[in-house]
Formats: sequence, C-alpha cells, structure tokens
Amino acid sequence: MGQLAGPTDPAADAHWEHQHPRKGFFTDTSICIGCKACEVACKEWNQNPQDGDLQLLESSYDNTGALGASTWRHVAFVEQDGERIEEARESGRALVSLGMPRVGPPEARAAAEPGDSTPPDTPEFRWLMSSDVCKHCTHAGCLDVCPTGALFRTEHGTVVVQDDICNGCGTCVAGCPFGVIERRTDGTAAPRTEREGRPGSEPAVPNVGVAQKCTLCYDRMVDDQTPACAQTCPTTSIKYGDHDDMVDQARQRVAEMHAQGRTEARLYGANELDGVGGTGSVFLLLDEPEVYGLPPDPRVPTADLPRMYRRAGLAAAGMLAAAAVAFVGGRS
Amino acid sequence: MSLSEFDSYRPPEPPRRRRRDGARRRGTGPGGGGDGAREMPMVPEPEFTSYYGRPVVKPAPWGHEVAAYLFLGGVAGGSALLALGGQLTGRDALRRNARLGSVTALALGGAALVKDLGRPERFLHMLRTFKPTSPMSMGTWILSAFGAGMGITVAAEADRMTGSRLPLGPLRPVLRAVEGPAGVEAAVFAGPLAAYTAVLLADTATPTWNEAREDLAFVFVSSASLASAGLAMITTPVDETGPARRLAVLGVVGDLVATRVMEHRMDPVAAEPLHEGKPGAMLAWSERLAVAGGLGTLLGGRHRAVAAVSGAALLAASALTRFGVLEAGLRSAEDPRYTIEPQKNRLAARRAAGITDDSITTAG
Amino acid sequence: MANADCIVIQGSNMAECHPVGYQWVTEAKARGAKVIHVDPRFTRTSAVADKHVPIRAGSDIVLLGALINHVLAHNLWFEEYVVAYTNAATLVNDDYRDAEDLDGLFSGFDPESGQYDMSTWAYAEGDGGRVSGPEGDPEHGAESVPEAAGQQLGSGGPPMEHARMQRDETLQDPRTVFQILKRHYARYTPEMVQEVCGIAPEDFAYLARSITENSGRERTTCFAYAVGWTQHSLGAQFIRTASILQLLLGNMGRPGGGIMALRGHASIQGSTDIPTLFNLLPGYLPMPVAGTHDTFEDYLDAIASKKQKGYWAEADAYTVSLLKAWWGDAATADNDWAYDYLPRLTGAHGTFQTLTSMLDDEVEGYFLLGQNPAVGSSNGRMQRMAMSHLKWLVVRDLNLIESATWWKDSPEIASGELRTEDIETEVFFLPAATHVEKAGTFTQTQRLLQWRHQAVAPPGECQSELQFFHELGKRIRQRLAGSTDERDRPLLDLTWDYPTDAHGEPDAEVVLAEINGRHLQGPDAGRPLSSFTEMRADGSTSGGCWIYTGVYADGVNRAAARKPGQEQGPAALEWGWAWPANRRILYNRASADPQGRPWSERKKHVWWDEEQRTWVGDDVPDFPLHLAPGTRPDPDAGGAAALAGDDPFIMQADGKGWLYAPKGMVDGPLPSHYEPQESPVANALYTQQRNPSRVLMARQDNLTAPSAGDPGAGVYPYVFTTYRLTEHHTAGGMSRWLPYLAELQPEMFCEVSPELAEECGLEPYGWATVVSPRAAIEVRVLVTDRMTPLVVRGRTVHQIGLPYHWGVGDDAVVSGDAANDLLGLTLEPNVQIQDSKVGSCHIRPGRRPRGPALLDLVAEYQARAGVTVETGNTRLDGPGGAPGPDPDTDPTTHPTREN
Amino acid sequence: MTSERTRGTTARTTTADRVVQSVCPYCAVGCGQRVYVKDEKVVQIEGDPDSPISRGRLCPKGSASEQLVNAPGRQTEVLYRAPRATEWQRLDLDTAVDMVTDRFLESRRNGWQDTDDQGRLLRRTMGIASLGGATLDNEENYLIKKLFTAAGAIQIENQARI
Repeated sequence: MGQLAGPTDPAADAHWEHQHPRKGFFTDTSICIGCKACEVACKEWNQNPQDGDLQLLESSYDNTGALGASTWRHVAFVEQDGERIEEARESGRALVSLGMPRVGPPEARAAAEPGDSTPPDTPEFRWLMSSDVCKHCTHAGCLDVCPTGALFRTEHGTVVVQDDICNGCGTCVAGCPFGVIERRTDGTAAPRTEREGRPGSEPAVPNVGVAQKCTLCYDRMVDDQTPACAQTCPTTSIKYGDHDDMVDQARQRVAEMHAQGRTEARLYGANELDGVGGTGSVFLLLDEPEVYGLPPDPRVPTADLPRMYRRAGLAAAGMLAAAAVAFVGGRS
Repeated sequence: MSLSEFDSYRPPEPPRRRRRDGARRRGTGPGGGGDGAREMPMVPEPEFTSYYGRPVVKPAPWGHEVAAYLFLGGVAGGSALLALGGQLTGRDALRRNARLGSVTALALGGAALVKDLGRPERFLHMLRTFKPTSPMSMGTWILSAFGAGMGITVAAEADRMTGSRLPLGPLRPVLRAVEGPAGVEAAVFAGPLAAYTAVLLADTATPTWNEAREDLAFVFVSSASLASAGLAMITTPVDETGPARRLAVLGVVGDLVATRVMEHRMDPVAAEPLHEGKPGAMLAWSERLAVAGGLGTLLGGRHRAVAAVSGAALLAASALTRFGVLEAGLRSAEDPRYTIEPQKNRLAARRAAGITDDSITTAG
Repeated sequence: MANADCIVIQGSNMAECHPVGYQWVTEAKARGAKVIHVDPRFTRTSAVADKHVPIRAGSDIVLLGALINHVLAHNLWFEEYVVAYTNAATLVNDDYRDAEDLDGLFSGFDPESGQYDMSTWAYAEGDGGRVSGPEGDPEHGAESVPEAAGQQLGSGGPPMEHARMQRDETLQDPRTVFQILKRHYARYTPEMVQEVCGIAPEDFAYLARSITENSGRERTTCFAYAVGWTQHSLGAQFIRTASILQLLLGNMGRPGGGIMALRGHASIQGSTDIPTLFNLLPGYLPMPVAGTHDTFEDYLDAIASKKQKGYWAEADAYTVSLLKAWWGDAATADNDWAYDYLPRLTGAHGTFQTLTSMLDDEVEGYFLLGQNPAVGSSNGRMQRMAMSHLKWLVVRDLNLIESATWWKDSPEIASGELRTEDIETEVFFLPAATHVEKAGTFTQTQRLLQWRHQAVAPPGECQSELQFFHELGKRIRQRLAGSTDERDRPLLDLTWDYPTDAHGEPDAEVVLAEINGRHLQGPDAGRPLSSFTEMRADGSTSGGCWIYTGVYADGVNRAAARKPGQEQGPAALEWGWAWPANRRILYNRASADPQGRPWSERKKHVWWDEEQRTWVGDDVPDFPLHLAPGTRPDPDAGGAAALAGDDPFIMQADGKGWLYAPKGMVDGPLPSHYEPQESPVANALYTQQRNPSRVLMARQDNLTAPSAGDPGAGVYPYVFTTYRLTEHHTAGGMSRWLPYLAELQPEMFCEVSPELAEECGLEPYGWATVVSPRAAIEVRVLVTDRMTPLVVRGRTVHQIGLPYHWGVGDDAVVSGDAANDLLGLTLEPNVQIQDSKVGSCHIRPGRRPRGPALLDLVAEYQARAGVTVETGNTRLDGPGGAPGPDPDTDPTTHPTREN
Repeated sequence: MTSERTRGTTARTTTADRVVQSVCPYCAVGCGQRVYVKDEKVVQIEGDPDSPISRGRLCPKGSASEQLVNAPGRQTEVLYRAPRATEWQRLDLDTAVDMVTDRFLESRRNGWQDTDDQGRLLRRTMGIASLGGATLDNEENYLIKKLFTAAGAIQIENQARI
C-alpha cells in the first residue's frame, strides 16, 4: 500500500512499472496578470459547463468564486494596501530565518541575507493575482478514500477521476484538504438559451452526479502535449514540466526574489516533508496561504488512518464487551 | 443604506451572505443574508484572514440519508449483538426481534446510502476494490459480510415464523445448521459496522470530524448500543429484555463519557460547531433524551410501557447524535475560520516545539 | 519591445487589452527592464509593472511636455542623433508665432472655421521667404474647404521642396526648431505637472530618471500607447509629444525603442491600410476633394511634389496603378486613368457627420459589418435614434447584437422615446462567417499580414463578407447592365470577375494578388510586382494597395509564410509579411550612426557593410540598400534619389524626423496642452481652455457639461474614463454571447475610490446611477483603493472608471447599461475621433429610474447645470471668453477665484 | 484499477481529421491559432506554438474562440424585420440579397449628387452609408471599398475611428 505520509514517488507506489517522470505545474503568481485565459482554456478543452449564477461575486475581479466540479482553474484577486505588504514581507522574512533545511541553492541563500537587499520602490498598493488548481498531492486525500477506484494515480504521478466508474459517493469531496474536488450537480444557472426563437440549445450538462476535478489534461499528457492552461498562459505564470524541474525553478525564482528584497515571496507545496508529502502543483505566493484561500497547514487525513482504525477496533471490542457484560451480568 | 426610491425596482436579490470588501474580515455565520441593506452588527475583528470568507475545504455532499444510515447502521450492529446474546442465552423473543430489527435497519440504511449516491445505478462499483485506505471501501465489505450473516439468520427466522411452510425442501436442515454460526458471524461484524462509520467521518479534511478522530468511534459505538437496546426494549416483552436494559444503561454512560472526552480533547475552535446553531441544539437534546432514556430504563425498565417509552427516547437520542454530528461537520467546512485557525494553531505549536521542516509554506 | 531597457505604458492598459503581447514586456522585465504604467487607474498592467503613476485623464501633454523640458534643461538629449536625424537645426520663418506668444494659439488661426493657415509655420527659405508647395499656393486650398483639412493630406504629409531649407547646425539661432521647442515647453515644469496632472514630484522624478537613464547609445526606452491617447480631442498631439520626446532621446528606429501603437481590433491596421474609411484610398492616398483635387493634375500636385525627398514623390505611380487595378482597360491615359470615376468629398464625412445627416433623414440605407454602434459608438442614444430614421438597415454579424434588435429592446423603447410600432426601418440580419470559416489576411498591430486558412464551411446561411459583397456587386452590375447613364459607368467598368469555389466563395488569393499588383504590359505582363518601386505612372502596372506590394511577389502568398518562430531569429522575417517590403522596424536606418556604424554593440540592428557597400542587419533595411552613409544628393534631384546618406526618415519630405511639423497637423506644429471638452479645472497654461480647432457638434442631443469656473460646473463634479476588460471584447458582440466569457465578468460595474464612495454614500457592491449631460446609466459599485483621488489645481478631483462592454438587449448571455451612452461627441481635428476617454458626470447610490422617469432625471440635471447648446462649444476662450488665469500670472500661485 | 475507456484515453487534437493554421479574431496582437477539425466540425482551437508573436499562447478571448464558432447562441439564419413589425420573420438568403440590391440602387439614386453648387464634379450618393471593417479581412475591406466607391457611396467608416 506504500507509505501513508512523507516523501515518496507516488507513481511507483501505484505499481507503475515503466518509469515515467512525474509531471506537475509551477505557478509563479508574481507574474500572473489575472487574465483568466487558463480558466477559459481549461473549460473549453474539457467542455465543462458554465457554472455560476452570472452575478458579481463581490470579490474584486474574481466572479468565478472557487474551484469546483465545473471550474478546474480559478484565478483569485486580492487587493492589499501598503501595510499588508509590509506584514507579508515580515512573514516572508520569518520563513527564511526559520532556517529551512533546503533554502535554495547555497549561493542564493547567501544572497538572501536581509540587509543588503533594499526592496525596490515598495508600492503603496498591490493587487495579488493567482491561478489556483488541483494540487495533485503526493499523498492525495481524495485518491486514498475513493471506494470504487474511480480516482487513480496516473503513470505521470497525477490524480485523475474516471468519470465512467465514479458513482458519486462524495467521500473524496470531504477527503481533499484543499477543497478542490466536487460532485457536479446539474444546478448550473439556467442557460440563457431557453428563450423563444433561439436556435440550438445548451448542450446537456455532462457527467452529472460524478466527482470532477483537474486531470492535468491527462488526455493531452498521454499524447505528450502541454495542458491547455499551461500552453495558453500569456506570461507563463503557469509552467508545466517534470515535477523536479518545476521545484528547482520554483526555488531559484524565490531565491532570486528574496535577493531583490521582495521577501514576501514563498513557495507552497515544494516541501516533501509537509502534510501531503509535497504537491504536484507548486506555487510561488506573495502572502500567507490563507489570503488566497489555501489551507496554512494541510494534512492528508489518511496519515492518521491507522490510529483511527485502532481506536475504532477498540471501540468495537468495547461494545462487544458491553454486550457480553449485559448478558452475563444478570441472569434474570 | 441606499436611499434611492427606485430601489423598489430592485429585483429580489437572492439571500446572499453580506460580506465587506477586502481580505481582512471576520467569518460571518451563513445566515447573514437579507438584501444587503442592513448593516451587520459590528463584532471585534479576530486576527484571521480568508479569501472573502469563502470555504477552504468543501463539505461532503451528504444529506439526511447519510445521517439516517449512520443511525440505522448502529441499530443494526447493536441488534445483531443482542440477537447473538438471545441466541446463546435462549431468549427466543429477544433473538427473533433483534434479528428482524437488525435486518430492517440494514435494509433501510442500505437504501438510504444508495439513494445518496450521485449515480445510484453504479452502487455495485463499490465492490470493485478492496482498499484499506478507504473507510467506505472497508465499510462496504463489512456491510456485505454482516448482511450475509444476518440474511441467513433472518431466513431461518422467517421459515420458523411461517411454520416451515416455505418451499425449502432439502435446504431446511442446511439452513437450521448454518443459522447458529451465521448469527455469530454477523455479530463479529456488528462491532466494526457500528464503529467504521466514525472512521468514515473522521478520515476527512472536515475540521470538526477530523479533530474528533480520537474518540468519535466510542461515541458512535455507545450510541449504537443504546439505540439497539432501546429498540429491543420496545419490541421484546420485559421478561427477556434484562440484558438489553443493562446494555442501554452502559450505552448511555458510554455515550456521555465519550462525548465529554471527545470535546475536551478537540481544538476548541473546531469544537465550536458542536455547540452552535442547529447541530448544537440537536446534540444537546440528544444528551437529554439519552439521560432520560437511561433513567427510564434503570428505574422503570420492568414495566413494558415505561421500557417502551425510554426505548423510544434512546432511539431518538441516537438519531439526534448522528444528525447533529453530521450537521456540525458540514457547518464546520462551510466557514473558513474552522479550517484556518486550528491549522495555524497546530503549525505554531509544532514550530514552538522546534519542528520547523514540515510546513507546506517554505522560503526555499 | 522585448529588448527594451525601460517601457513606459501610457494611454494603454496593455496587460488587459493585449495580454499575449504583454509576454514581451514580461520578457524585458525578466532581463531587468523597468516597466512604468501611467494611467488614471491601477489596473492589472500596474499590478505587474514596477511603478504605477496615477494621472488625471486628459492631461498627458503636460506630463510629456515636462519630460521634454526636463530632457532639454538637463542636457540629456542624444546630441549626435538629434542634430543628424531630426529637423532640430532647420530654421522656421519669421512670421511664425508660438502658443507662448499668443496665449494658447499659434499664428494663422481663423476663428470661424477653427482652422489654421499653415503657411506661417513653414521653414525659412534662403531668401527669407517660405518654402511652400510648388504651385497652387495654400491659401487657395485652405479657405475653400470649410471643415477639417486633415483629410486632404495622405499620411505622407504635405509636399515641400527640401533643397532650399536653411539649417543652423549649432542650434543657437533663435529661429531653429530646437530653440522654438525649448521656449515652447519652458513652462512645463514638474510643479505644473503636479498641479495639472496630480502627479507627485517624486513620481515625476522617478519617471524622468528611468527614461533618461535608459536612453542613448547603450540603452533604449519604448513607449506603448493605445486608444487611451487617441480618443481625446487632442489625441494626435499626445502621440506627437511622445514622438518628439523619443526623437530627442534618440530612441526612434532602434530595437527596443520607438512608439508601439497597440491597435484594438484583429485587422484594424488592415482596415486603415485598405481603408473602409471616407477620407482615404488604399495605401493612404487621400480621397479626392471637390475644389482641391478637381483634375488629376491637381490631385497629384496636392499629394506630392517631384522635388520632395522620399518615396512619396512616386505617388502618381501608386495612384495610376490603383485606378488600373479598379477599372482595368477602361482606365486609359486619355481619361486620366478613369480619375473622374472617383466620387469627391466636400469636407469631413466621418461616422459622426454621417450620424447627423441620418438624423436629418438624408441617409436611407446603412450597412453594419461586424460593428455594434448601438453599444460601441459614443453617445449611444444618438446612434440608436439615428438608426430609427433609416429606411433600411443591413446588419451582418455572428450574433443578434443590440444594433440589430434596438427596435424592440433598446433603452429608448423602455423610456418611451421610441415605439416599436412607429419605427419604419426595415432590418435585414444576415449571419456572417467566423474567422475560421473564411480564408484571408489580417494585418496586426506591427503591420504584419498573416494568412488564415479556411477550416470549415460556414454553417447554415452564414456567408463571408467576401462572398456577400461579390454577390451584391454582381447583382448590381446585372441590374445596371443595359444602362447608358453616365453615373453607372464606374460600376459597369469595374474589374469584378473573381473565380468562386463550389459554395460561391471568391478566391481570396486572387484578391490578394490584385492588391499586390501586377505588370500589365511588356515582357513580364501578368507577373506580380515584387516591390512598389516597380510601379509606373504610365499605366503599365496595376496595384490595389502600393504599400502591400510584395506580399504576393513571385506569385507566392508570403502572408501565409509559416516558418516556425523557433527556427528563425527574433525578427522572424519568414512568418507572415509586414508592409512595407517586410520591414519589421520602420526607419531602422536610425539604428546606426551617421557613418553607418551601430550606435552600440548591444543595440545593433541595421548597419553599413563597407565591403559589400550595402546595408545589412537583422531586419530588412528601411533605406535604399546601396545608398552610402556619406552621400550628399544634388539639390534638384527628387524622390528616393534626393535622400542623403543620413536621412533615416525616408517618408518625410525632408528625410528628417520632425520635432516641429511645419504642415500635416491641423491643430499646431507643436503640441500644447488644452483641457478636454469637459474638465473640472481651468487650463493652467493658457487662457485658451480647450483645443481651438476641435470639431464641434453643438446639438441638443450632444450637450456638454460646463467646465471649470462656469456656473453649474458643480452639477457634474466627477471625471469618468472608459476602458476595456480582458474578459470582454469592445461592444461585447463577440464576448457577451459566449457563456465562458460572460460568466467571468457578468455585470456592468464602475470603479470608485473609497473616498468618493464615502462622499456619495455608495455601498460596496451595491447599485449606483451615473448621470452625464447625455444620459444616465446604472452600474454595480466596486469600491477599491485602485482608484486614487488626485489634487488638481488646488481641489480634489475624483475619477470614476467605467468599462464599456455591456449593452441593453435580451439576446446576450449577460447584458447591462452601455457606458457609451454617457459620452458626448467632440472630435479630434486631424482624424475625427471622438473624445471618449474623459468626461464629467455625477454619481448617486441606487438604481436608475425606469421608463420616462429616466429622461426627466437627465433633463433635471441639465437644467440644474444650466447646460445649453453653446456650453463648452465656444472656439476662442481669449480674455473675453471663459474666465481663465491671466497668461502672465505664475502658474504655481493658485488663481484667486475658486474653480 | 483503470477502466478500458481510461486506458484508451487520447487527446481530440490527435484524433482530429486536419489542423489549420489561423489567426485570432479578437485584438490586434495577431496571435497564431491552430484549428482542429473533425467530421467537418471545429473541435478545438488553441494557440499555435510556431507563431513568433504569441508562441502558442492565447488570452481568455482567444481561448474561447472555439465557443465563438460553436456557441449555441450564434445566429445562422437570415432574419428580416418588416417596417413597424414587432417581431423577426424568417427570410431565405437569396430573396434577402435581392431585396438589399434593389434598396441599394434605389437609395443610391435618391441620394445622388452629380456636381456641387459651384459646378464641380461630385459624382456621389449620400443615400448609403456603411460602418465596420476592422474585424474583416483585408480582401473583404478591399472589395467593400472598391464596390462602394464605384457606386459613389463615400460614407464608409469603421472602428478605426470610434
């Protein structure tokens, strides 16, 4: 069954014999221009239905809301004033001083010493933009709890739902520590096409009742093409490639930014020792994860499963004992 | 407050959660809707940021059917034990009623489960894999094994009740022979059936359920016991329900103790939903009913009427526990605060303890 | 742009409007370039730029002028480049009076027509006279044409002899362009910038430092602009100011330098090269104007003189080739190549003039070809009312846009001004083919022609414009076949037989070949031309558009060249074809010093190769290939032969970059700041409040808000500017019908600063009504710190941002009120474009009234402001006009009365 | 564990009948696009990696080009509104073009001006106007300008001026 936590090669754990490099994303939010091309390209490629009630969602330019069954890419917008930027720089510096074991290549770490790096013209305002996606975790909460085997580990180490097998039990929805996967209801806003004299009709919503999430364009990856969102991203804020290269690029980029004094930069998901064993999609964020709606310390529930089974076994035994006592106790 | 008199044209705004702009805001409870014109009561700002108050994790898409299954599963499990007890100690009425009770609960629970599936017609896909990392997969196999055993015993009971008129022919002796071991086999799986549902809830990222992973099993097991005992007290004459009454009392005690321990051990923030709003009320009532049922059994257990009433109270208590825990979990997933703050506390605690290399956020 | 060292994005929101183009700015930034975004709003471009400089909409010339002044005052200009390549040293005649002397006006202003008599601006002549056109003195041309003279001259500028110009290389003579420039911008100081643009001195210093440090031999700065500059009553002058600054800094014609025009539509560059515009013929040849170009000779003399330098001298060859292409054999020498078949203009016939004639029932039929004026054109109400006056309307589009359904769901129907049953207009909706259902070329913003192959046949009854107009032309010619009426001759003699495929679709390559042109006589008759230099004026060649000649050279469709980018250099010469002659950077001769050596190794682009005695480099040299750097032409030679070795600007009459434009710009040789048509503050530099030669449309349905100091200015106190979002496309015709795009930005909203929201009681994400003298619309309110109130001339000016993609109609996936309804029509004199980037309005919480009550609301505001047809439409604001500061008061002291 | 269908997964770009190189119709950057066609229907439009301008990238509008072509809301039939009518009515293409031709000639005649008040040649009609062209191909603009100018209609404009 492979180990339940800690660094490992997920594909190997899933008994893929021939060696495929693990694929993944690196999303550098410092150069994201918030154009949402990734959202559209993803929906267009996977033919996901339009979801959302066509109303302003009261969150700056983000009217998509969050990842979901029909939205596998979501661009977040956060407007922040100068004071918040300073706090972010402070928390970034704190991360550095924690003495991370592997803080980037040695020479970058030397350059990252605070003091010589005067931040450039600190803006009195900034607008964070970041494209969120499924993390394709090394230890995927959704994959572990899926009872039907619909969710499976591909040869490239990504996690994909087989929509012809999933019976929509929904356990994976609660199992994901990042709240990515969701069961598709057909509750999309009534498409505008039910109007008189309208040619054509909105195509029926596919895969209703089935759990859906980003497949890292498994169909494209099988024919070694770049996923739709990575190919269409105008500033390559979304980079795609072998997971190890992605992590290296991420480390170089964060070291380079720290050297420029922009210490608010930090990586998210690049640490193999974290609660999900590191993620397939690595992010470079410019503030605390929760500002983007990401969990600060996610942990795959399966890591504690053995202990839970033991507790449950104990409880079951307790119950048996209670019943026995009940019968043996009074013969009356 | 928009003062324009043309507001009457405003189309009925969907009840939307009233959120102030910007990242720093407090987690408002869900029902703060209204047409956004009312100004929200100003509550001091705890140190916590989220993405416009949107959930971080997603609540499981489970409705009342799943809560009903949790309750019925518990009853089925408990009744199977009582049935085995009755079988071994010659209490025929208890055995028969317990077995029938168990299989009806099982059938209803199973139907509820299948109905809750996104694609009910594919419920057999559950049997495609045997996957220890998936509590639901384990649960499916436990349920099947338990169902098989219980099915055989109930077949025997039905044959007996219909005076052997069923066209069994040569099978009858086989049935008689295998009935005993089937009862035992079912009972063996009774415990896991009652307990696995706790693991099913705990092994998720839903804050309240996950935080309760240490002791939820004990709560569910006790709740199962008192419920099945309650059922037995209703269905079986008083003279045979001695053990059931004792089991009921044990169950009540276990339930109260386990709930206290669980809430004590949980992170206070993650435990909040258990005390607030609808789930809070349900759990509070469940406790009162459990105590009432327990006392009723202890004091007047001998009189059929009182036993029946306290049995019903116990059943209600168990149901309320299950619905309450499920609702609390869903509520805790909808509000980001219950996910973010416990995790921040956990992270800070680990850092304080000197473990600094296992955070998902790194600077290198 | 990728190899620029500093990029200033002003008048554009590049990351939102040209996101994929923005990758090159990101590339430059990764290489250490500094990116500065100057914009009233903090947009997604500012989010990834190094610095955002908030500016008050409409005050760009003060900022750019101050930069020019800064460069001149601190001697940071690129001396060698300026002296050799620009007309800095040329002397201007004595009659010239600058705006500084006449308090905002230049010499030669005629108050009634709002025109300038440009003769007073000409260069000085050897004998003290003025260099002017060969015959036909300009007076004769000027006064007979009442309206904008702008359309007389093609883009090549005016004819002028070069030989007899006077130059003072030392630049000391007060009559040199250089000194005039210095005097003109002397008062554009950083303090003035703070007062008029609301830009803090340290921001200005940062901007000035970044630009000057990144210019010169080793480094180049690049400007990028879009409609943020062009859509002003002073638009063309904004761009002129930037080009003067870039010339002074020596950034023109060099890699990573110059001014990048970010055009809006897929082939808008194409639609001005082969212009569906009233004032141009293909290749920027002007349309003949009655009174100026009555005969063919008048026409040729007016556009180019044989004496002037540069390729414009061969304009006769281009015109004859065009006429031969259109009328084939019917165009012969004796009928002046069928010149008289061309209709004549009698002034400006822009879309807004056409609008007024529609309202006066002079226009019966209207074709809408992929455009949505009911939402996308300014003063939406006027557009829709005008269409109700039509007899018939043909709309060719992909979706049922608002311009096709206004007769049943427009705001005017809702407010009762129009009743569906009373509207006489017949409307034909003909479905059009999308870009993948037809073959053809688009010309993108870098003048690159790219061929699109046809992927699938158009569905249903959809047709491409090619097929529809070919069919329409055929049927018209069939009906007129027998006609002997002289007026039908042009149609009957037209070359109109194009081969069509099975579906009736004409072969686009044949049309492209006709555009490219071919030899008609001689040995290689029928063979395509390979360059416009092969065109002859004797009728032996034909060519639909001379600047495109070469796209079909040797019968090869170069627009379809598709050598992958990775397999060729950065200039990627074998991907598509850029006009003229596949040059990628224009005037790239300037990327080498007068001796032909690259200015620096880092910025090498095109240079002189001594052995081969030819120009070589990464790009096609924009210069006669074998013209050695040192050559001096003999004075009376003309055309390309007249170019000296150091004249990089081969299209200008004197081969030099024009710091000072003696002709060509109708509203002044040097850009000077005037306030927009509607402005909350008085002009701090001159008494003249607004651009004196702007084109006015003083009408009851196009009233102007009172400006600074006038009574009633407080009724519309806030400035609003319009802009685009990444998720939508212009009037929404191609984005609001798509669910995937509609859900990204579903509702019309406005962006206001928290201070303004406080002041007006606006509720975040609530509703608000924006009122302007033309209309009132309702918007959702986005309260954001990205909008910063600015202190301008002593008072706080709030700016409101309005995207303009939504329109009222029930067919789109999402709809909303159109921001264009708020806009008025005041046109820029050179190109007739409307002033839609700045206007005055008022904003109040709550939704707008429905039905007739909406008209009362607008009328009530107009009454309170005392707005009449005259408001803001007075030409001269001299001492007698609108009260403004006296010219001599020091601009930094606040004027006594409150404005 | 994986189902038959999953093992057979392949991208519809590889199973397409043909690929056509095209250019995005939205803004003036001119990003290269690849159009994948299967059974005479556009199945996918994505960025063209060969293009030196866009290197395979597209903006949200460009990425939605496939929906622009296949959008359910797209109008593919000729519609006609009679004077004072309150609703559309269907009309077949051929009759529509004939009706437009007749009206074109009639309005051309009504608005015809041979000479101006000072006797100078005008040879034009003010009865017809046209708006639009920036989203059309150069070849289409060429035919439109050529036909209208020959017909004497000078009030031709496009988005370059708004």
